[in-house]
This record gives sequence, C-alpha cells and structure tokens, in this order.
Amino acid sequence: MSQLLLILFIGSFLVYLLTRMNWIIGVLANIGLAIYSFYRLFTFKVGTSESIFSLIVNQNGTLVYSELSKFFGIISLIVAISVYFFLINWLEKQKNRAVFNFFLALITASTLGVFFSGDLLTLYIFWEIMLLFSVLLVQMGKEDSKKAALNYLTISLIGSYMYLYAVFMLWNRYGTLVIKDIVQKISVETSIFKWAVLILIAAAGIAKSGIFPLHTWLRTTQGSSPDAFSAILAGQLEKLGAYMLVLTVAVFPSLKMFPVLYGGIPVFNYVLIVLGMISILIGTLMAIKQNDMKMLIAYSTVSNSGYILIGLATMDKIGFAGGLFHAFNHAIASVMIFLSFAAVIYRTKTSKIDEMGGLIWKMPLTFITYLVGIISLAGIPPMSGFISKWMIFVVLVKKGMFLTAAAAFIGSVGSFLYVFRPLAGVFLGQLKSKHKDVKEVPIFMLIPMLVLVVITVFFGVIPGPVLNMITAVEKELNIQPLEHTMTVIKSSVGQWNTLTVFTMFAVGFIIAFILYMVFPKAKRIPLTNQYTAGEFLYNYDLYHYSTRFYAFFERLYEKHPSVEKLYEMFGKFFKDIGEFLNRWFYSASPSAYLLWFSIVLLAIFWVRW
Amino acid sequence: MSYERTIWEKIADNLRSRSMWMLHYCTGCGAVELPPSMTSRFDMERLGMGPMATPRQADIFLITGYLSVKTLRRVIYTYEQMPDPKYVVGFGSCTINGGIYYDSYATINRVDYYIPVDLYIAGCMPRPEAIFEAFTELMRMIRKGEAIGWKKYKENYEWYKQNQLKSLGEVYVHDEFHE
Amino acid sequence: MISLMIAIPLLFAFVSIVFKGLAKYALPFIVLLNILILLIASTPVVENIGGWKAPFGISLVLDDASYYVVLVVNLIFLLLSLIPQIIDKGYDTIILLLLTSTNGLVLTGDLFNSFVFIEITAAAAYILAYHRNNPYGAFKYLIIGGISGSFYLLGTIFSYVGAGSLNMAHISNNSFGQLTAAIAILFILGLGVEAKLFPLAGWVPDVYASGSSLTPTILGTAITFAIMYLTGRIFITVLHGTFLDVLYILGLLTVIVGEVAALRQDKLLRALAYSSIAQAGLVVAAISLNNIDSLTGAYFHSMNDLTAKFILFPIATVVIKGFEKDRLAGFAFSVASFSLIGFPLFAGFRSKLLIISSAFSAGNYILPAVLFFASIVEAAYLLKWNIKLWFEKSDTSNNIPWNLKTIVLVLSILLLIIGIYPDLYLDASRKIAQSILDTQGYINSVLGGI
Amino acid sequence: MTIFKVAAVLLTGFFVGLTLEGIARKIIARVQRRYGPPWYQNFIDVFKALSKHGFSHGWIFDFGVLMALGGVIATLSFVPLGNLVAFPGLDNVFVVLYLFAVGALGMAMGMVGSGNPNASIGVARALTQMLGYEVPYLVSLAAIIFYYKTSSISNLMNLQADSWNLFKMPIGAAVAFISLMGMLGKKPFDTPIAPAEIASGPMVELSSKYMGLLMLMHTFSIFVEISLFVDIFLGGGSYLVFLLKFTVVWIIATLISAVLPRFRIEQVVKFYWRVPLGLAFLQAFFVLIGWVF
Amino acid sequence: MIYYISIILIGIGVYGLLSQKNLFKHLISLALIDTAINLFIVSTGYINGKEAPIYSEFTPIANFVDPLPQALVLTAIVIGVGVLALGAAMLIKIKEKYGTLNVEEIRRGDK
Repeated sequence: MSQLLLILFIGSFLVYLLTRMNWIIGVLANIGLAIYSFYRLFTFKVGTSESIFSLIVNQNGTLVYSELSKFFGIISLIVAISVYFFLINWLEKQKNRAVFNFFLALITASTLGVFFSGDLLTLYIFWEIMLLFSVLLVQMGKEDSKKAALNYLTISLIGSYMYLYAVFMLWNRYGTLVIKDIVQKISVETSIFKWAVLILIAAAGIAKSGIFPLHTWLRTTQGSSPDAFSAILAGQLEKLGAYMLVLTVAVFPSLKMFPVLYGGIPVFNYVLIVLGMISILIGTLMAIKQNDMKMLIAYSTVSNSGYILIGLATMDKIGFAGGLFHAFNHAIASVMIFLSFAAVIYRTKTSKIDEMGGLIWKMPLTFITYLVGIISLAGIPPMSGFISKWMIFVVLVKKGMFLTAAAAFIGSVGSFLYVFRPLAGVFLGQLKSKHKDVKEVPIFMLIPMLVLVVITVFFGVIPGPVLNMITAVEKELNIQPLEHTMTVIKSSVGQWNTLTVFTMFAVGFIIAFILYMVFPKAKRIPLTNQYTAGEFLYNYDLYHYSTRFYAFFERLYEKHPSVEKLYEMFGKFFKDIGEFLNRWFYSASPSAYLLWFSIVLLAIFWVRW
Repeated sequence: MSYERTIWEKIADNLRSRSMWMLHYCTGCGAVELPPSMTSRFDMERLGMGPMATPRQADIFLITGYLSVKTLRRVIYTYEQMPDPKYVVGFGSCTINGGIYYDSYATINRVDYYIPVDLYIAGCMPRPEAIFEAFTELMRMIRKGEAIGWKKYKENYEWYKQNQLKSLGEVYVHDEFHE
Repeated sequence: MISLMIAIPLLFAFVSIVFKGLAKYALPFIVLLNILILLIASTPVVENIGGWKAPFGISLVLDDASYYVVLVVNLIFLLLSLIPQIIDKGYDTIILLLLTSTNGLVLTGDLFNSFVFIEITAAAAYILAYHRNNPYGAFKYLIIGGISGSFYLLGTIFSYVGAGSLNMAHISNNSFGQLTAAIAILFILGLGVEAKLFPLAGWVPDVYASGSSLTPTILGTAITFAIMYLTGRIFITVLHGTFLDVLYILGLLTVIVGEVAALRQDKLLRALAYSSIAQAGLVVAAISLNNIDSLTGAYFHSMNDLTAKFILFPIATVVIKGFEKDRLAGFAFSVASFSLIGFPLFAGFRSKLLIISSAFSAGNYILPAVLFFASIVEAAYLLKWNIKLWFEKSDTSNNIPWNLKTIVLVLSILLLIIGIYPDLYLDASRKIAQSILDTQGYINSVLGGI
Repeated sequence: MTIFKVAAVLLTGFFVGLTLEGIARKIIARVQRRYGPPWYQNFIDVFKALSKHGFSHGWIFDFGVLMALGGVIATLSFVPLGNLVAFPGLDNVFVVLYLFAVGALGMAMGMVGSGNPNASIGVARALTQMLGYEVPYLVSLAAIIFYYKTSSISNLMNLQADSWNLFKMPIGAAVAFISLMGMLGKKPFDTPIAPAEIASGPMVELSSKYMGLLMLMHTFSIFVEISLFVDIFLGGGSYLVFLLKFTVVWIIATLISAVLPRFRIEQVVKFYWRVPLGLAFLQAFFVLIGWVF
Repeated sequence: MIYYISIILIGIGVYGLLSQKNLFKHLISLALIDTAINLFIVSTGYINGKEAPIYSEFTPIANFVDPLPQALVLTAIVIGVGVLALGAAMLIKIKEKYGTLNVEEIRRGDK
C-alpha cells in the first residue's frame, strides 16, 4: 500500500508536468493512475499492514488494508475515474489546468491514504493534505468561491483539530495510536474520557460529511467550486466523512463502550442520530428553497449524510448495511447529478435554475443522467438509492424509533420536491431564447455520465455485489452480516426482491406502451403551442414556471432560525473583538501602553504576592 | 352530410356522443343560462357532459355570445388548440347574425365564416330546454357522423383562413398590444 | 575568540559612521566571519572579558544553546545582507549595531551586560522602527521600550541585591530568598515588551506595518528568536522556572488576542504583525511548560516561524499587484503561510505536533485547545490573503529583485524539507532546549566548578 | 400462475376502479340532488379520450405518461387484493409506497415537460401535498409494522384475523384515512388539480390518449391507495369481502369530499403536520407502551 | 530615605506618562523614571556610614560602600541619555510630520 501511495504521490507530480506540456496527456495520465490504483485495490490482501514513517517518538505510522478501506476506496476511485474522464473535455475551459489536475491527483492519493491508515495520526496527515488541496481547488471556481473556500477551510479545520485533540488525548492515555490497540483499550474504559474522545473524533466526520452543526460550508462551497470538482467534493471527499463516522460508531465498538438504550442502540449513537435527524430536516427544507441548482444539491447532501449517519449509528445489521450502501449510492448519484450540472453550466454558463429551461431538447443525454441520478438520490425503486433507504426505514421502524423515522420520511418525500425543482426548471419547460444554439456536451463528458447511469441501474436491479462487500465489512466489524441473495434483501420484518420490482416495472411500462401504440397517433406540436387561456404570447421565456417554485411552501418557514447566521454572528463577534483589541491595546497612545503595563504589574502582584 | 366511417370510428363516435366535454367561450350574456342546465334542475352530467378547463381536453367548443374582432382571434386560436374531432356550438343569436350588436363596427356577425359551426342554438338567450334540445341533436349528429365541422375546417382551410384574414386584417406589429 | 563576534561588528559600525558606504560591503563578510568563528568553535566556550574570573567579570558563554541561537541569528543576517535592496541607505550601520547587540544578547553570561545589549538592540530597533517615516509608532515603541528597559534594569539590580552577583551562572547557583518573586515580575515586564506579550506589546503592529520590509523582517525573525532564547535562559536556567505560570497565562492570552486581532485587519502587513505576536505568545507558552519536549517544540516552532516570516514580510511589502506575474514569489508566500498554519507536509506542522504532544504529556489540556483555535483563525486570515493576492489581476510584475526571489524560494523549499525531514531544525532546537534545561551544566561550565 | 394473478389484479383494478369512480360521480350527483351519470360513464370517458387525435409536446411528454402508467401498474401488481396476492412475501409496504412514487414522478415529469406553467404549478402543489400527507401516513404505518414485526402487506392482513386494526389502533386508522383523502386528491385536498384556479393543473396540456392513459393511471392509483388502507386497517379478507370493504371505504371518502370546500396548499401542509402527524405520534406512543385494543 | 525619593520620582514619571497628552512631557516623564531608577540603584549600594570606594592606603577596604552599582549606574545613564536623545530627535520628526505633539491630534491625523 505504501508503494501504491508513493506511486500516486509521485505520479501526481508527473501529472502536473505532463499537464503543463499537454493537458490532455495530463488528464489521461491521471485516469491511468486512478485505474491502476483501482486495479491494485483488488490485488491487495485484506488484513495486511505496513509501517511507514514516524512522527512521534516510538510511534511508527501504519497502513492497514481492511474490507472497510476496500469498500470506501472503490467508491472514491469510481468517482475519481468518472470525473477524470469528464475532464478530458471539461478542462478545456478551466484556467490553471496543470494545477487543477495536480491537486486532483493529490486529493485522490491522500483520500486513499486516509482509507489505508492504520493509526490515527497517519489518518490525520492524509486528511489534512486532502483538506489543503481541496481548499485550493475550491477557490479556483466562481467569484464567490474565494469566500466559500475560507468557510470550508474554517469549518473543516474545526472538525479536524477536534479530531487531533482526541488523537493526542488517546496517545497520552494509552501511548499508542494504532487503531486496533486503541479499540481494545478503550472498550474497557469506564470514565467520561471515552465520551470526550469519541465526540471529538466524530466531529471530523461531522464536519466533512456536513452533519448539522457543521454543515454550513456545504452550500457556498459546493455552490461555487469548479463544477467538476463539486462532483469530487460530493462523491469522494464527503465520503471521507462517512468513513470517519464508521470509524466512530463501529470501529470503536460503541456497542461495548456505552450502555445500550431503547432499541438496542448505544447512548452515544443516540447523540449522533439526533444530529442526523436535524441534518435531514435542515437539508431537506433548505434544499427546497434554493434557486442555485448546485446549492440545492449541496443541501441535499446534508440531508443524505444524515441518512448515512442514522443508518450507521443504529449499529444494526440492516441499518449499518443501509448506511454503507447509502454512502455508495449517494456518492454515485451525486456525482451523476453534479456532472450533469457541470455539463449544463459548460454550455449555458449559469447555475441559476430560473435562468434556464427546456434544456432537455438540447441535451437529452445529460437530462437522462440527471434523471437517473435524482431517482437514485430521492430513493425511488428501480435505482439503487431506494435499496439503502429501504434498509434505513426498516431498521428505524423495527426499532420503533418513530421520531427519527418521521424525519427520515420527511427527508425522503422532501427529496422528491427538491430534486424536481432543477428537473422542472432547468431541463423541462420552455427553452429560453438565448439557449437556442446550445448543443449536447462532447462525447468524453457523456461517456462517464452514461456509464454511471448503467452502474446505478445495474446495482438497483442486482445489488448483490455491493451487498457482498458490505457484509464483508460488517463481518470485519463484528456486526451480524446482512442476509441477502443477489437480488433479495431480507430483514426480520420482511423482504423484497429488486429484480421482481424491476420486472414488474418493465411489464407495466410495456403495457402502457402497447396502449400508447394502439390508439391514434398524436401530432407533435412545438412547446410554444400552449394553452394560454386564449391569450397571445410572444416571449415564451416568461412562460416557464421556475422562479420560487415552491413559494407557497417556503412561506411556511420563512422566518426560520439559521445556523449560518449564527456562525456569521460569531465571525463578526470575533472581528469586533479584534477591532476592540486593535483600538485599545495596539493602536493606543503611549499612556495606554503604560496603563496596561501597570495593570499587568498590579495583577501579578495581586495574584501572586 | 355524412362520410364513410370504419367500424372503429363508428364505435368511437358512439362513445364521443355519450361523453361530451365542453369548453365555454363566455364573452356575452348567454352563459347565464348554462349554470341552470348544469345544476340539479336539469343536470347536464347525466348525459355525460361536463365543463372542462382547457381546450386540450374538450370536445365541444361553446361560443356563448357575440364575437368582436379582438375576441375572434382568440376563438380561432383556441379552436385550433382543440384535438380532433371537435365540435362547435354557436350559442344564442349573436353567433348567428350579431344579435343586437349587429351594426357595430367591431362585431363579427357570422361565426361560421371563420370556424365551422356544427350547430346553432337560436334565442336571446336560449333557455335550458333549448340547450338540451340542441345537445341531444348534436349527440345524434355525432352518432350518425354528421357533425363534421372539424373535417370541413381541414378541407376548406384556405377559405377559412382567407375569411379570417379579411376580417382581422394583416398584423404588422407582433406584441401583446396588437394582433 | 567569541568576543570577536561582538567586537568586529561594533568596530565596523563605528568605522562606517566615518566611511559611509563601508558597512554595506562589510556586512556579509562580517557575518561570514562570525559563522566561521562559530564553525571552528567547540562548545562550551567561556570567555572572560578582561581576564576577570567568572563570577567577578563579564563572561561570554557559548554553550549548545547560545551556539545554535547565534548561528541562526547570524544566518538570518547573512540572508539579509544578501538582499541589500531592502536595506535603505544609512541603515547598514544600524544593522551592524543590531548584529553586535543581538550576538551580545545571546552570548553574554552577565545580567547587566544583557541589559546593555537589550538596550542597544532596542535603540537600534527604535531607529529601524522609525524607518520609512513612522516617527509616532517608533516613539511609542521608544517610550514603552524605555520603561521596560528600566524594569529589566531594576530586575538586574534586584538579583544583584538578592544573589550578590550579576553573573547568570552564579545567580543561578545562589538563591534569592524573598526577592525571587520581585525579580521574576520585573523580568517578565522587562522581557514581555520585547517578547511581544499581551498586553505589554502594543507597539508591534504600528512598527511592523510601517511599510518598510527591513523592520519587520529583522525584528520579527532574529531579534524575536534571540529574545525567546533569553526568556528561556533567564526564567529556566537562572530563575529555575519561577513564575512560569504567569508567563504561560500571558502567552496563551497573547496567542488568542493576536489571532483574533489579526482576523480583523485589512492590511496584510498588520495582519502578519499580529500573526507574529500570536506565534511569539505560543512560543512563550510552550517554553513555560518547562520540559524538554515543549522547549524543543518551542524553539523548533520559533525557527519555523522565523523562516516563514522571513518569506512573508519581505514579499508582503514588495508585492502590491498580486502574484499573477510572480508565481515563484507567490509559491514561496503560500508555502510559508501553510507552514504557519501548520498543514502536514510543511514545517509548522511538525513543531505544532511536538508542542501539542509535549503539552499533553505534561497533562496540559488548555494549550493544545488554544493552539488549535489559533490555527483555525490563522488559517482563515492567511488563506484569505493568499487567495486575494493570487487573484489580483495585473499585467505587470512587482519587480521583485532576483536575489530576494531566490532566497524566499530556497527558504520555502527548506520549509517543505523540514516538514518531511525535520532533523535539521529539530536537532538544533533539541540542543537548545537541553542546554537551557541543564542548569547545573551551565553553572559548571561557566564557574568552572567553584 | 403469477402471470395470471397479476393479470387478475390488473383487471380488477381496471374494472372495479372505473366502475367505482362512476358510482362516485353518481353519489356526488345525488348529494347535490342531481340525477348523475350512469355507472359506466367513466369507461366511456376513458375510451373516448383514447380515441381522439391529440397533440404531443415531444418525447418527454410521452415518456412521462408511459412511466406514470407503467409505474402504477407495477405498484398495483404488488398490492394484495384480499387473498389474491401476486407476489406473496415480496409485497413490502415501503416498496409499494415508493414504487408508487415512480408513477407520480413520471406524471410530474411528463406534465411539466409540456411546458405549461399551470402544469408546473399543479405539480409543485401535488408534491407539496405529498409532503403533507405521506409523513403522518408513514408514521402510522410504522407503528403498525413495529407492532406486528412485519412489513409485508399480506402478512399484516393475515395477522388481523381476530380484530381489525381499525379497532386495535383507531387513531392510526383515522390518521391513515385522513392521509388517504389527500392521496386520493379528493376535496378538501384537491388543490393540485383546482380546475378553476390553474386550469386543472398538471393535466392542462393533456389531450386525447394522454388524457385517457392518465385517467387510467389515476384509477389505478386510487385502487392502490384504497387497497392499501383496506388491507392494512380493515383486515383484507377474501377477494369478494375485500371488494366490499373497498367499496365502503370509497363511498365514505366520496361522501366526505362531496360536502367540503378546498384547502389552500399551505393550509393542507399545515393541517397534516399539526393534526394527523400529532395523532400518528400519539398512536405510535400507544403502540410503544402496549395500549392496543 | 533615598528609596522613597526614587519611588516618588517613579510615581511622578508614571503619572506624567498616564495623564499628559503632550509627547514631550512623555519623554520627560521617561527621563524621570530613568533617573529615579538610577537613584534607586545607587541607593542599593549605599551602606550607612561607609565611605566612597576610592582605594588608597588610608582607607580600610571594609569601610567602602559597594562600588558596583555606581559603575552600573554610569552605564545606565549613558544608555538613558542615548535613548532620550533618540526620542527627542523623533519628536522633531513627529512635529514635522503632524505639526503637533498632542497625542489626540496625532491619532486623528493618522486616520
């Protein structure tokens, strides 16, 4: 593994040089690296460990290859490969191509590094490398992205420094950083120490995957980062957060460490579940309001991370599998969605929903990608997204967690609402006159999108391969494995067959198609031939309903409290303090200097003498 | 005035006569008499008839009242949006000869110069009894294949268009204030 | 031999008053000579000025700690002498004077002597602060510096009264009795102003952000490092760790205040000045933990900080039009900022890691928390400045002199190397830390077993 | 065998659904003191619509309609009609409910694809209304699934042989019934259609066979929705008993809708999230502490 | 006795620095503090009834006051004078630049 990482890190420099020479070769080299590491993932033997450099005395960094790292590695490489393919055409319009490619390669390398890490500090290092370069990539986007990058950096750093704090607490107490040893020691820990440690470690995952108190960066960051990178951000980087959450709830055996409460769930996990619930609600309700399509999907990420967290935190064989599977599905679906958005923005140069419309007539394949993506994201049957949502629903209902279930239901039905908004606003409806000459995107942008469509449909019909990987992970983490066959998913409260559902859907579709063909053919009329209550319209741009699509629903929660505003308040508070300090301590007159001087003198005297 | 129909078309016409969905074009005062014919006293629904919201769904185009140059344009527009087969019923005297507004510069005196009218209901206004009489007649015509205004419109499209243009005049400026 | 390191620059400083322009050419050679002396010297060397034996006369001490500190200080002056463009006309003499006093500050083993050198350093610093027509800031610095100098002098006198000697080793060997507290307080106040501790060091932003690149570059690197050494020497070697808790609290306050104030600044130099304050506070707080790892971390961090600041300050003053045409300078600037924030792969990460781990092993849970808070804030504003400068649109370059460009590039690569292979800095700082903690060894080597 | 069962289910859906819709029109007419159309009126309407020569707004319009009908047919095939179960064991509640959404999504997509803003508004309203009624409905279903430890509809049906859930969990049944009214799109929850406001909403551009197919889809979805209610709350029963119960539920729903005016859309959501959702939680709480009759 | 004088002088100096708005007065206050501290240093070496430490055959060595503080004071005075001169020079420049020595007016001018 260290060899692979070394190859990737050195290879990324090579990618940089190649891209400087000829950017297409650079992108191809990047794809080559990703495909090579994808191949290598299958050649590694699970359970091998290697030791690498040392940072603290007596503590070598270790790399461990586990089923978990394999699972997440595969997700992130699928995402990476498809996005890199997309870049073959997309990168043409981006400035600083060499740096862009270089950073992408570094991010993939460090992401794999995180998954391979066998000890907490190595994990932190790869984590921070990934963070740094992703921040640098984020700020290469639109004008707002500069501010967004700061936002992203600050919140991610809050998470990762909390994590590092926990790492040192563990190191100080146990003298080791290897996850395996710590797990053994912490599972017999009795004091409040384990609470502190686990909450701090979870903070990193919470910040990265966008769970409630630390979700605010997602909107601006996803909204304004370079379009292709948004896909990486959603599909690859946020799954690091999911990995960290798995680490928190499952690798650290929360079942053994904490007393078990209602529903057989450890008390610590309840804290996470509550956070997940809040994220689902916030993500759903805020996504419904967004007018920028990327920001909309960013909030949907908040909501879906909530699902992943809830699924994982139940620590049940179905729920845990559902969480992992949802991580997989969400990665693929959000990459599809963001790639289709990138394709749209590539042609139309805007991401505002109400500035577009009717693009389905110009970009049908992009539309299909988006459609399949949202069907999977919203969890509607023939696609894979429903399978994981089903698992999570089942476990919530089985354990009788009705409030959480209600949140999950709201999130799930709400997702129909928000995914429909770009569908209606961007792809359907009247074509804007300024987009008359828009063409479908070039072939290399289409290939990865359509391949992802096939993947999503395939795993929606035959989820067996992914479920096999998930059960392997569950076995490794001492959770009872999920019962399933290639197409049947079983739980203690019932089962269902993905293939039957798909077949019946196909049958229904064929019946409808036969009916459609039997009856008289309809005449194709242009979109401008509309029912207008007898009125004549000349500007059909205005005859497209996309501004404030759910205005009547948004009205219900117009005056909602906002964490984002709270954080802004904090920021302003710090700045005010800074202003205060600057005025009263640093820009003051000599008299004031002396005043503070004497105050310190007196204070020390008063306290210490 | 009937034409050759296949057996399927005969069945379809039978069905059409039992399920007539109307679109009202209510410019004049004639629509006053429609509510009584729909509500409990006369109950139009027992014949399978009912009002529809858009021309796409409607079978019968009910023009209730006089047409001016401005409204004729809309009537033609709406008529062309209706799916075939479609039937037009002129409701009240105004559609036949302009009614009491016959001498106005802006009134369209005969609707069937511009769109084919299958049936007129005379009267100012026609009472519900008259309306029902007319609709049962229309049902009979449809069943027999005699209500062929929509075919005539297709066949004589040039003539209708010419009449329409003559009355409406050439349109020079295309925006929402003209035409 | 080592007294030459003080004498020669002083001599040339005086000579250059007469022969104007001499200093400019002399500076690199003098510094090189100093480094040569250091290279051939083997520690510990104790030189008694005028032949008076240790407790009675003034002695210059070159043990492991002062060896490396002097080496670092002279290397900084060497780098500075390689960029003569930023040294304005007439300031060469001041630089020579500063070199004299800084060397003396570090090498001296006598408290009153160190007061003299501090005052000379301060006087030179006042003149530097005045650089680029900033008289009011310089005057403020002068007033508060003068007062602090007086307190330092008082502290010296009290230790003379208490321990009956001015020799650090001798004082360290004796005890003061009741006077300890008074002495410690006086030294805190005396050194706090120069060590940029909150709320004593109000002068820093006004002086650093005067628009001159020379002032912050030299004050924020060499002088700060020397003062940090002196702080460790006095409070740990001489005073045996008395009153470190006060230093600790002041250090933590400084970190928080410095970073929060930096967040607000809309001038880059001012922000960097506050960052300098915060880093100094961090170093002082880490020193005050008083164990080998934390001291190592502190000096390691101080070295990383000065390396980064030597990149940041000159570029910050030179660059007005952004990095669009000066990508190499931009690269160096970014590397230095990331090192300051403490991202892995960069030097700052290693030192912060060391400070944190030592704090944790000392059972201190507050310092790491403050450090993390500081890093977050620092990341926020440094990245903001990076982005701003990288995206500044311009058609022309900033005319950065080639030698400055080369030096900052070399330093930034050094930061990267240290981030991966930290032994170069780590060994030096460990030696400094060991030697500062080794009180008995210091006493033995100076007093020769009296 | 399965094929015949599926065919039987679909045909039942078609005939019974359309007949009952006709009967509902008759009932409403009688409530309004009219004579009303004949019971087979809806067959005539559907086939008349199918026979016409309409307009299409492009492939997404056609595809949406096909997806809507196909999705609903697929859903219907999973719903047990009394003892007529096409896929025993695989008829999971959540699968049925979410498969149902395929149809809704298809319809929404096709209708918005027509490019008429009235359709978009109607779809937006329909989705919002869905957000309103699904949540209390799903929570009350969750309570039942938790109680019986199975989420298979036929199992749930068989498990209430002694006493119906209507009596065991009356609050849940009431919640489900109120949600059912919303699902059916009956007054007072017919905001998405609202012919006088937004020209029949999603259906504004539907002509001829599209109209006919969507009427079929509507019929099937009504059949699915009421069947679910009958299976889960009224204990299903044999095929004929099931149809009887179905008719009763349908008539009650029709009667209620015949005398009520229409909600505004935000009133719908507010209402559903205040009253039925609260009641659903109450029911869930009762189930948790074992207060089941 | 001399202790008290020096403490009073320091007090006056500190008061001057704290209360005065004129920068020149600040400088004078600084000088006052300097002087006071020098006075204090000298006083620490003074032993009541002893003589000045001028070595000759007539005076017994044990009868001297401590000479070291006086030596130190000489150095300190020199340094103090240097700093004061520097400060005075800066004041001239301040006057040139801002046209005033009043702290508040200077701060207003800075903005």
